[in-house]
Amino acid sequence: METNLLSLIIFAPLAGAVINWFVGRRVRDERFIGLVACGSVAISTIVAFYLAFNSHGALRGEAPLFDHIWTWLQVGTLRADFALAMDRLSGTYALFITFVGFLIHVFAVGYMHGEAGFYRFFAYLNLFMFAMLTLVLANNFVLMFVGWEGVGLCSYLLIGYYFDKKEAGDAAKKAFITNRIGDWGFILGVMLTFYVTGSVTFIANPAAGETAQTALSFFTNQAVDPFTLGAITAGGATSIALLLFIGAAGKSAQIPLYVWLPDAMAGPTPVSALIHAATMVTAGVYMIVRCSEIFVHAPTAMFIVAIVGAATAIFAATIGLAQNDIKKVLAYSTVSQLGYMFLACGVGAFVAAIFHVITHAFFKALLFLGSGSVIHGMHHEQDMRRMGGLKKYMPVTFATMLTGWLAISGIPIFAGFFSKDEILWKTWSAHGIGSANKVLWIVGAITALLTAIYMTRMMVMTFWGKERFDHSHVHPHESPKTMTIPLIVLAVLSTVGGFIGVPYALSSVFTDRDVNVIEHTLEPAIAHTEQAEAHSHDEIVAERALAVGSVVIALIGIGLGWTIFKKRPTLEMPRVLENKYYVDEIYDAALIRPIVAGSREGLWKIFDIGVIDGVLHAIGQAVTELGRLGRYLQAGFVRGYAAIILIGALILIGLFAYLGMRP
Amino acid sequence: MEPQLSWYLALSAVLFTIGVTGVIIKRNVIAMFMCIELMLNAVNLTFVAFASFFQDVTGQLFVFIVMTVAAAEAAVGLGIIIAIFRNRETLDVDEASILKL
Amino acid sequence: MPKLLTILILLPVAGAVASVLYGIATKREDHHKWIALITTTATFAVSLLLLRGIGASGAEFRFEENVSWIGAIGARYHVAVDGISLWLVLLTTLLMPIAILSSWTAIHKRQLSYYVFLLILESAMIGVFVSLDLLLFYLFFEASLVPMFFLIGIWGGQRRIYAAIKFFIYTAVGSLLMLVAIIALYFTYHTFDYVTILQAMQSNPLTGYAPVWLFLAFALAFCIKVPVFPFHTWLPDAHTEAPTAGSVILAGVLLKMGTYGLMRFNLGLFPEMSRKAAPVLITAAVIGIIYGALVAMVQPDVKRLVAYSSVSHMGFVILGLFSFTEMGMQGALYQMLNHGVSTGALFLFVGFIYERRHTRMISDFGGLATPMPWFATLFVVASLSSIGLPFLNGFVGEFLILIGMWTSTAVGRPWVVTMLASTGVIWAAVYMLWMLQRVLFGTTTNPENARLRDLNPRELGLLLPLLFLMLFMGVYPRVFLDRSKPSVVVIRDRIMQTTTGGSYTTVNYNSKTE
Amino acid sequence: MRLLLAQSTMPIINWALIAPELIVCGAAVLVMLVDAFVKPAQRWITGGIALAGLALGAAATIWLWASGTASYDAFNGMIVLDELRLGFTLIFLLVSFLTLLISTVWVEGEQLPAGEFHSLLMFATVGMMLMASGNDLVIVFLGLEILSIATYVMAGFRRTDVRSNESSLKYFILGSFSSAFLLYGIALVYGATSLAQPLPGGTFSRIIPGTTNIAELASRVNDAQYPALLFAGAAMMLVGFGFKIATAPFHIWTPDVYEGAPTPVTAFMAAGPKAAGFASFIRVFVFGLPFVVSSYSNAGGNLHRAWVGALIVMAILTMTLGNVVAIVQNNVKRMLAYSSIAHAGYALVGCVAAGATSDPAQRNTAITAVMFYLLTYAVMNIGAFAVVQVIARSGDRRTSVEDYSGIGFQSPVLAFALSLFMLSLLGMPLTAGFMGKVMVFGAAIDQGYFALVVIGVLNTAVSAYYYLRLIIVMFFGDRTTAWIAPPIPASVALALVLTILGVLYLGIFPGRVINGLQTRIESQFFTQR
Amino acid sequence: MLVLLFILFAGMAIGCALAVVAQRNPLYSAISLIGVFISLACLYVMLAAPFIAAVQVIVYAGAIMVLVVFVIMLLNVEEEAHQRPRLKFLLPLAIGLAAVLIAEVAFILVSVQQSPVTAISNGTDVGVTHSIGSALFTRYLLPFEITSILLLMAIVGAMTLARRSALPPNARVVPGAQVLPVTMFRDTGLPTHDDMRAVETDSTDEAARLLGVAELRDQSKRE
Repeated sequence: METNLLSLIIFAPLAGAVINWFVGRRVRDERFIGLVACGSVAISTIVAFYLAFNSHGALRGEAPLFDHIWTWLQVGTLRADFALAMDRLSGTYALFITFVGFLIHVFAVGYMHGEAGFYRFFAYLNLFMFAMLTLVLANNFVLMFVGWEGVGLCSYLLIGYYFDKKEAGDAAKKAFITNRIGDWGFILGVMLTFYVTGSVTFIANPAAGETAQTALSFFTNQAVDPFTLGAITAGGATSIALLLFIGAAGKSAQIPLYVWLPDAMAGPTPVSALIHAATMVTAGVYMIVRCSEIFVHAPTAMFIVAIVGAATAIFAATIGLAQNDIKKVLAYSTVSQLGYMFLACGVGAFVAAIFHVITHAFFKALLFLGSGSVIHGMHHEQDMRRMGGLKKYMPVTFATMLTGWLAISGIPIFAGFFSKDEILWKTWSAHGIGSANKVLWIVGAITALLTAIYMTRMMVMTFWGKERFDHSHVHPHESPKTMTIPLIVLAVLSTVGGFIGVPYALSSVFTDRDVNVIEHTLEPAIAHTEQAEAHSHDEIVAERALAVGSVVIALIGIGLGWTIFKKRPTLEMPRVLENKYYVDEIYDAALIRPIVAGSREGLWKIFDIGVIDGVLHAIGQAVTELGRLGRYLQAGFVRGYAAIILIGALILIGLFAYLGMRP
Repeated sequence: MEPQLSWYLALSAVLFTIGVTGVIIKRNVIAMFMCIELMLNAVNLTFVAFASFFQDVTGQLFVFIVMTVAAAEAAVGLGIIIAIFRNRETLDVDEASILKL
Repeated sequence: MPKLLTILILLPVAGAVASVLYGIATKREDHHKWIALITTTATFAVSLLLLRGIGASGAEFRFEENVSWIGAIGARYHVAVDGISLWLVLLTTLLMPIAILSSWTAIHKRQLSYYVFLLILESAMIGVFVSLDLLLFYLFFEASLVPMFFLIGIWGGQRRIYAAIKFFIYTAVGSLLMLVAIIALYFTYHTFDYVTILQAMQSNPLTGYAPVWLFLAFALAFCIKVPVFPFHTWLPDAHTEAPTAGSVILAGVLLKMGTYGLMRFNLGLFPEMSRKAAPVLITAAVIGIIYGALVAMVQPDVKRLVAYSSVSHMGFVILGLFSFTEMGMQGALYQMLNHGVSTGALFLFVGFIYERRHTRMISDFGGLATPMPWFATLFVVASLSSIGLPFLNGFVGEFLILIGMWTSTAVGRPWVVTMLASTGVIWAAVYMLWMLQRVLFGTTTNPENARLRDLNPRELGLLLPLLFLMLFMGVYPRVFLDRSKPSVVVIRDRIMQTTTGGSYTTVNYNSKTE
Repeated sequence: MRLLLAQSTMPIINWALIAPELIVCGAAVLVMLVDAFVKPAQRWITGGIALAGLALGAAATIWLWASGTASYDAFNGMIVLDELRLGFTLIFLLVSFLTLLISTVWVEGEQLPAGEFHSLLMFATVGMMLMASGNDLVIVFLGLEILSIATYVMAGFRRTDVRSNESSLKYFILGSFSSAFLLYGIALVYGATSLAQPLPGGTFSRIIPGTTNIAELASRVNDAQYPALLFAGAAMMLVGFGFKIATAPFHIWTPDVYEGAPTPVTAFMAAGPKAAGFASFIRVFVFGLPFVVSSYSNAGGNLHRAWVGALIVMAILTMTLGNVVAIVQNNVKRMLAYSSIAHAGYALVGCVAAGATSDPAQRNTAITAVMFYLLTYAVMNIGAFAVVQVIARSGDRRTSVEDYSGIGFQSPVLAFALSLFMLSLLGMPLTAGFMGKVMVFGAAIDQGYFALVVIGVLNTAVSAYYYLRLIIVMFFGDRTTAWIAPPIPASVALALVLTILGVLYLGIFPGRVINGLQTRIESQFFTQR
Repeated sequence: MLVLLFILFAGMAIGCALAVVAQRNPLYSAISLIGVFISLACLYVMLAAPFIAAVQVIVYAGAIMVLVVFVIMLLNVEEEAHQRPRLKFLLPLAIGLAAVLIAEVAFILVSVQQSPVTAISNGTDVGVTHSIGSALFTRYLLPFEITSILLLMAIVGAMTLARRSALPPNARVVPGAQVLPVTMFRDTGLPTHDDMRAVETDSTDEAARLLGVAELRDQSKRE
């Protein structure tokens, strides 16, 4: 069904950005700018909710909503429109993006108070909302790529917001280039998809006269690729899936492209909350789920996704253990949680992935904002070793972050518990990949343990213990309302948000109705792996057991963290962890330096100047030398000239005579 | 027997060659000039020889014209020689070699 | 407008003559830029009339003028535009006023001759794009060398003489061989007329080794002009040493002569040879893309960096041309325009800071964003369009080229080519952002940089059209693509329909790459 | 028998046919007379008379062209009337006209005898015209000698200048040396082309004497009595003409003589005598020793193959040597001398085409191409030398390249004019040189000499270096020493205007001229009287 | 009989020709050249060309050679003996080339020899004055007239070149540009020709002396 309100969702923030950029820079009035920014996002939020939940909304009705704005590219057989589609998946996504985004905007108004580049910041932030929503609502790969690159650009701009700080600039550059590597894979995936399916559209829009067969629906009746390595280069679904996964890995900070995310913390904290925790980094997950139709036909790709996800999860968690910068801890925790989501995708639990995305958006945004509040109160101090005992100074922040902590650690009734538990269970119960799923489950479980530990460490170092900062300079204080209110809202959400996805196994304890809302919402939009959703008895038992197990794990983690760090908050952590396994250094030494040096010395100096120009100059020299030789014919002596003429004459006569004598 | 045509041709060829050689090895301008005259005379011999063997007047007329040309060349050539001698006080052609390379 | 094209060609010349007369009459030096500006703007206005004539239908030539020029050797004055040349003409006429505005204050000495040369150059460039008579084309093609030679040599940088000679001789060598080929074609078909030759070729095609040599001669000339790796070394020198306007026009228009020539003459006249040569040229293009980017990355001189980036971008154009798919060739044409706009703009930015600081070394800059915010912003935008960010022009061209290449049948493993070529997009981000980082961001270390003034209205004004185009071409390319489609399709079909050789049917979907 | 002889060969006198020669000759004599009787102050009158004479001559030529349709000859086949002659005659007249324009003021400035100079120039013109119009080797030889002797004197005209002396000395010695070769060649051809007819029933055979008439020559090539002599003679004539048109290795005199001679004379020598050499070369070889159809076994075929082959080699050598050596020159006149060698090579490419073809139409096209090329070369070359002369000042003092440094914007007229001529010599489009090259190379390609043409264009690329060098020196650098812009005399200015317009006209709208020069010599051999 | 005469005169001609080349003193060369002319005249007589023979003696030996000898006397040149030998390689080269030339000519003459033998019918009147005259004024009228132009022009040229002070006395001579290459002035402190003062002289040597660059000029002559 065609509705032009959809475009309002994306264009409202764009308008906000434009207004802030051109008008805001003139009227340097924070209230105006803040109003424009938050207002525009608020509009899209309202519209999003309306379109989602009205009588035949995207999340209630069966038919997705379409908005065909204009035909963008139409060359040969390629047709890529500027067309939006809001089905259940993108609808869900749009909802929490707009909502969380709105909250973070509000928070930022307080946080960025008094900044010189206030207007710039909010222009970028609105622009980001535009790009993100475009990414989500796009109805074809190419437009999705527009948003995909757009969010990359915005994160580049926002990370580099303090452009006069070198590390900010470096981080921004690093983020953009790393994302570019991912985008390379993504765009290639798109091309291969087009090559194979002849279309780049997601959902056929009858109104725009599109054929029923789209890039996704093309696969529904294709055979599933074999579960072999050979499938990777076969140019089929597996190849597509892997190429797309490269893109996802870049955007969602998976091994080996995760390195940009921790550095991205150089940006202002709201940015970290919005872009690098809640929304942009989950775009990879969204894309995979959007293309689930392709992925389920590519078991090899799925397996690789799962492995990478699990590896990232545990890898980042270990690093997170040892960080002292409060934002770095959260950053690595984000990477780790993203790993979880990819693990979920990898084992075919797409719904669980989305579920975790949402809950994660809530509590991680909460944690980031809380840390922002802390940093704000500590006069931009980020090192936890110089904090401690803050709970009496900023009670609201403490209370809200407490919920976030419990949520991420996986304590029941908190949002994190359900989603994480779902993922672990789906991993455990996944089949088709031999016994590897058990290994994956163990990895996930250990990650959960580590998560609990380092989050506890963070909380302890920040809020408990004795105050390690000197009171002469630092006067901790609670943040203003604009900041605390979003915190509270998010705290509530991360407390109750989990109940949209209570699995049958747990809900059946109390009621017989299946209350797994999210699953029912997303079912139609997601491709199905073959295992059916049969709530057989022993499965339910197993799931419950696992749930209990994960609770135990969480509790153990918290306990460990408490016992270890309560007494010695500033405990020295292993150096290798503190230095993030020296990954950056390795990249630098193994890739960047060789390439740069090779290009400068080898390609430019030696080949370009040396060889190519050398050859040219050699030719020129040769001609000139020839000239030098030639001019020595001209010795200046008449007799010599006569002799030369005579020689020429003799040669001519000889030639002619020879030819003449020939019979 | 009588002298054949080819004898005369051979003789003129020899004279021509001697003239050519002279032009190359003589250093005195006037001497070179005389060698050129020698070459012209060799050619004249060829003409006359052909003319008389063909009983044709053309060749002899050619000789006639060649002589005129030789005279003209002599006049101009000697004029040039005198002019250059005024500036250089020498007739050595090898001295006249500032225009080179 | 019957004589529109002739007017277009002669208008700048008229301006030049007027300028000379004015200079002789009054010894004033400082009014010529006005004359030049008015003339070029008028030319642009006139050239806009071309748009009316060319809709999205039909590939035939419009605004055709075909009169005998040299009866003795059957050379004709045959000019016309189709969907391909239309945009290149417009690009030329658009860039000229901008170039003149860019040298408004930069050029102090010998303004008269400077602007006269610019105007003559414009005529030559327009002539190249509209002439359909081979001899006429060659005439304009070569004639465009001379003014550029003077522009580089007189108003250029330190190594200007070396650059000028290199530019001239390098390009002349190639085009002279093309002249031989043109004459050979003349004695084969007894006409210089492109259209007539095309028709004649249908009935009696070239045989034996003739097409090979002719193709090579044409290709060499154009590949040097483009330039295709490894003929590119004249370009960094010429671009770097030329005055800003010169660089803008070099990058914006002169390079397009090469790609235009390849498209119009090599692909048009020798379809089968083009197919045979495609693998070679595609290889060269891919090498050029990566090589140019890598070398650009390590340039200490901003202008050189942009110059090498041109090598990389033109590689994309060649790639698209020789993919022999509609997408690829449309993308190639589009990329020509994009490159003209984006790289032209980049050279303008370099010119601005050079005018202020009289250096182009990256190391001399840093933190320019603080003193000159507008400059920084627009510079970033231009760089992003050159990187190929979606919704800016660069993306459309590169995406079409790459997807065209992947679906191409010109080479055995198109996907390998595409994968390699598309790394160029990554490299572009690397060198551009690195450069921006070092020039714009960070703290202003050098006190001289701290005092720099931001763009003045003139500079903003001459940038705006380009920036607008970057955005517009990015979000609504149909305006351009629809008009060029028929002409491109004609050329493509001629290549594909020639039966001999491997099977060149269009891509069959649902089939997987080998 | 004697009577028979007398009657059979009554002179066929047709003054109209040699009207141009007569007019120019008369003008020359008139110049001398006037010069003898006017006061030194009014010497310029002689220049005026000379110009008028040349103009009249041109008028007569055009009249001949308009009146005479078919090509026919007079004076017992001594003089021929065809487009080849007329076209070249016009070129010669143009060259002399321009040379006069640039030299009259110069002569006065150098305090040289104007009358003698002008009359000599006129006589030289007559010589050139005879070389083009002669249909008999004797006329060709005489014309060549008149031209040579006149130019010997003109080269040494600045008697007090040692360079002038030396150049005229070298020119004289080498010139007469090579013309001796030419003469020997003529003699051998004369002997060789005799025919032996066996007498009825006798051991002896009656002999038809040899000929020097080019048309008869062509008819006898195949069954000459002494083919060997014919070959040797042809070779030696090739030496003689090669010397005149300065093809390697007979170019050796050119640089020295051109450098030493007074600049206007150099301009004349580079344009006129070269063209004359080509005229008589085409006359003698292309029409005298033509491509004899279906005769590749016997003498005619062999001979044709021999001289065409030799010509190809000479063309390549000439182009390459001229261009390559010109690169390393530092004296502008010398540089232009080498460039003139190179251009002779380009023109030879056209001659190769003219000689190689058997089809009269194609041959005519090729000959026209050569004529057109020489015309363009004459125009741009004289223009260039005019500028050089103005810049060199009295006594040819400033002729080294560094003398031109940075004068570009200090005397813009001269500099831009010179640049235009340089670009034209280089063969850039829109200039005469380009069209000339297109014509000759086209003719060669038509005959399938691709390699030759490719070498030609590569040479053009090489030549770009030294032509551009002058432009670079003038414009791209700044002058260190002081520069006083030299005055441009009115006549020289006129010459410059004419040449510039000519270069542009021939470069942009050459069609008319090409059609005008188009030769229509249909017959394989000439009609014999 | 005729053969003997031929051998005699041919021998004389070749001998004198060799002498022309071999003699160091141009005067002797001139004398021996006259010898060549006379022996050629005799051969002409043998070839039944009496008129040409006469003209040969009168014009060549008489007029031209006298002019040459006159010039030699006028310029009283020193013998080559006093001059430093130079370009020695030219002598063997020339002789070698001469050998080649002879060889080629012989090669050609062989073929002439092979051609059908032909008779000389004596008693022909081709060579006599009458026939030459009639031919000269009928068939060869035009060349004959042209020779007059040639001679006229030769007179003009010779006069122009040779007359001593055709210009107003003491022509203006600027040695910097005339004799001495500019490069020679670079290393010396002397002014280059651009701004060199002009001097009034007869000959360049004198000019060089006046300007104090005589020794430089001698160097340039020596090298």
